[in-house]
Amino acid sequence: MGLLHNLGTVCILLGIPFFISGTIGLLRFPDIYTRLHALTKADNVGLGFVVLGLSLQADGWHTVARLLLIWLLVLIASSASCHLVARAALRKKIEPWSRP
Amino acid sequence: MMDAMGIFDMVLALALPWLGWRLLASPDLFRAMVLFISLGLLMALTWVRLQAPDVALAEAAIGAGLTGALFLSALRRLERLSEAERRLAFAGKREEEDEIPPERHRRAKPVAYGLALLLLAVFVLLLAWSLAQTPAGGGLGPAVGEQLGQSGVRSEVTAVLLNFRGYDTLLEVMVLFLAALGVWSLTRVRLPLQDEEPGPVLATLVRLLAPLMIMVAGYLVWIGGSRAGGAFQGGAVLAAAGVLLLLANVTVVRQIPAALLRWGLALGPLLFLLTAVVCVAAGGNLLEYPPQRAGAWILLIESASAVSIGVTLAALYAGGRPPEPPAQDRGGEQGPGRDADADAGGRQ
Amino acid sequence: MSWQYSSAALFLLLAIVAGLGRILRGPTAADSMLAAQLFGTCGVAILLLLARGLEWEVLQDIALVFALLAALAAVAFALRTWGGTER
Amino acid sequence: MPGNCSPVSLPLATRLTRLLARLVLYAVLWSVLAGLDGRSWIIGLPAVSAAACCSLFFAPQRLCPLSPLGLLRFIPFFLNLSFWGGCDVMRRALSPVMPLNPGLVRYQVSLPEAPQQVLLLNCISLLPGTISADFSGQCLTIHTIDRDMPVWSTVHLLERRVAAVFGLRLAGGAP
Repeated sequence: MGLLHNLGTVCILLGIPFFISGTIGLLRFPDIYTRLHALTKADNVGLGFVVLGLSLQADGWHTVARLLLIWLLVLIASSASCHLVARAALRKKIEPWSRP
Repeated sequence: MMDAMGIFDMVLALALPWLGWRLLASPDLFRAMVLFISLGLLMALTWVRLQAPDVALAEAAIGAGLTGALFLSALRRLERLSEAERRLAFAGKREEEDEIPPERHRRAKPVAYGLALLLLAVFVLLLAWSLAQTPAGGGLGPAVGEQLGQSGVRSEVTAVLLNFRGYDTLLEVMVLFLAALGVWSLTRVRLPLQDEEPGPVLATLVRLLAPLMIMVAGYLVWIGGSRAGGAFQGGAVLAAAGVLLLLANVTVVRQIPAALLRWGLALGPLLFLLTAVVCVAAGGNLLEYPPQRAGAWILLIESASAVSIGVTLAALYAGGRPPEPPAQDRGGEQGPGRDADADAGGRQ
Repeated sequence: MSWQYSSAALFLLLAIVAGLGRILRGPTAADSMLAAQLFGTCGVAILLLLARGLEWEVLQDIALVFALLAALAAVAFALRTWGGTER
Repeated sequence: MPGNCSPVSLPLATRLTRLLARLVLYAVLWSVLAGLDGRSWIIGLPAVSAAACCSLFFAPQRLCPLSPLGLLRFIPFFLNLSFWGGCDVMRRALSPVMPLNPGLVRYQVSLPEAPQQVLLLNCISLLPGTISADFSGQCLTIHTIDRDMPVWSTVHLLERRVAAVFGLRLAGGAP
């Protein structure tokens, strides 16, 4: 109990930097495509760590299954919407930024 | 010492009005919409902090999900409409703006601001007054808690909504029904025809999410009996499935028989009314269920209402009564979506 | 509520508030839309953390609804607001 | 695909099996959602059947059976790559000079069916340095955050792993 609990706490705290770097990437990166990179990857890994941490601390398979379901849904939603937004941007002829 | 949750609440309390202000002050419609979607999310978090999970759930489903999709689709229509209007009104409508002399503008501004401030002051006073009038000791909460045993459900909110104040909910369901009727009587849905392939990613997304939305809608209706959830939340999630279908514009939407939609729309209000009549006929008051059967009645009404609310909200998104049956749909489709929208402008 | 959940939730909320800057700066519509997406993911994480921290299972349901409807706005955006090649 | 909802040509037994598989899947999901309370099936039964019917309605006409072993091997592979994807973004976002060198790359997909392609497309967006930006015909446009990364070989590896999930073997190299 104690060990798992602490491990879970570590996982949760590991997830937070990913969220923060996702936001920083969103603010710093130069164009829509690179921002999509930041958001889709960093946030999903962050949520993955939070879900992992909470699962380690969960008190039954039921909670774990629900947590995993929620994470899977967010994964599907964000990767699909990443693709759709990138596609719409490309079809709108928005040029990707490239290093001068 | 201020703990992290205290700071959390403070950030929330500061961000919410600021966001609302930026939303109202934004000159760009699109930005205002995105701000509105974000406001929905922060609102949901705020409701959670205010210990109102039912409202948070509804806000999550409606505010952050459905309204966002509705606004984003409306924006496109608005842009096209304004383009058409600009083309129509190109010849000399500009003078109208200049008819009001500038000095009246200058006088109107302080008056408007003064009125707004006055209204705000009255509102604040009324709030303060009603706060002073509220009896100490948690309002009606204890009274509800006392009667909860014979309501048939374990959730206080559901007990109030569907048992103690059932007629309020009956009227709400009726209002939604009327709104859907109003929209249906205005126009027929013109499903935008595919101007391009939606792509496999979207098709798969619909395939995965639509059944899950149905499941979660059912779950919310079920869980409404014991904690947060219920017909409105379930209906909103169900409507999201409909909106997703409409968005992905799958041919399936055309194949849903209109009669099914009509019955779905009427099911909730009909059942609710029927229950009311039966209760009165059995010698009780309006919607006074026999205590030992109350749970079953409430579940029945909730499920039927969830279906109706789902259909209603999806119909409000679609903006019209069901399209023509698919019999002539193969040959009779006129042109791409552009025509349909131009048609909307021309028909008045 | 123990400190780890509340401080994690606080940091996530700050990440959301910082993301508001992207909505206001734009420049394209999609950039603002991305910020709204960010809010969805962070919101789910906050709700899950609070659900555990407050021992309040209802919040998981709210997170579930969020996760389920997260794609809706992006789909509407990509297909309706920006989609369509005709003009 | 919903696009080709032509009269179903699958044999009855196959259709029944597919329906049954979906019923079981959604029943399990329902018990995950609502717990093991027996009374919850009052709502659960109609919800599960509606969801199963809805899912069957959208199901592709061609069968794409999953390979359990391939799926089992795919999950750690995906989690690992996805983790490095997150780390990569974190490094670039936090580094003061922001090492970005983005560009577009084209890739010819050889996976035959839509479900497999979609799994590939969605996974690419979670891989280090790549997002799938457009897909038409069999040609995939990938936006990469760093043109010096070995995009082609990573995507090729992913494609073979995805094929293995569906029990396929792509020509050119063992999976």
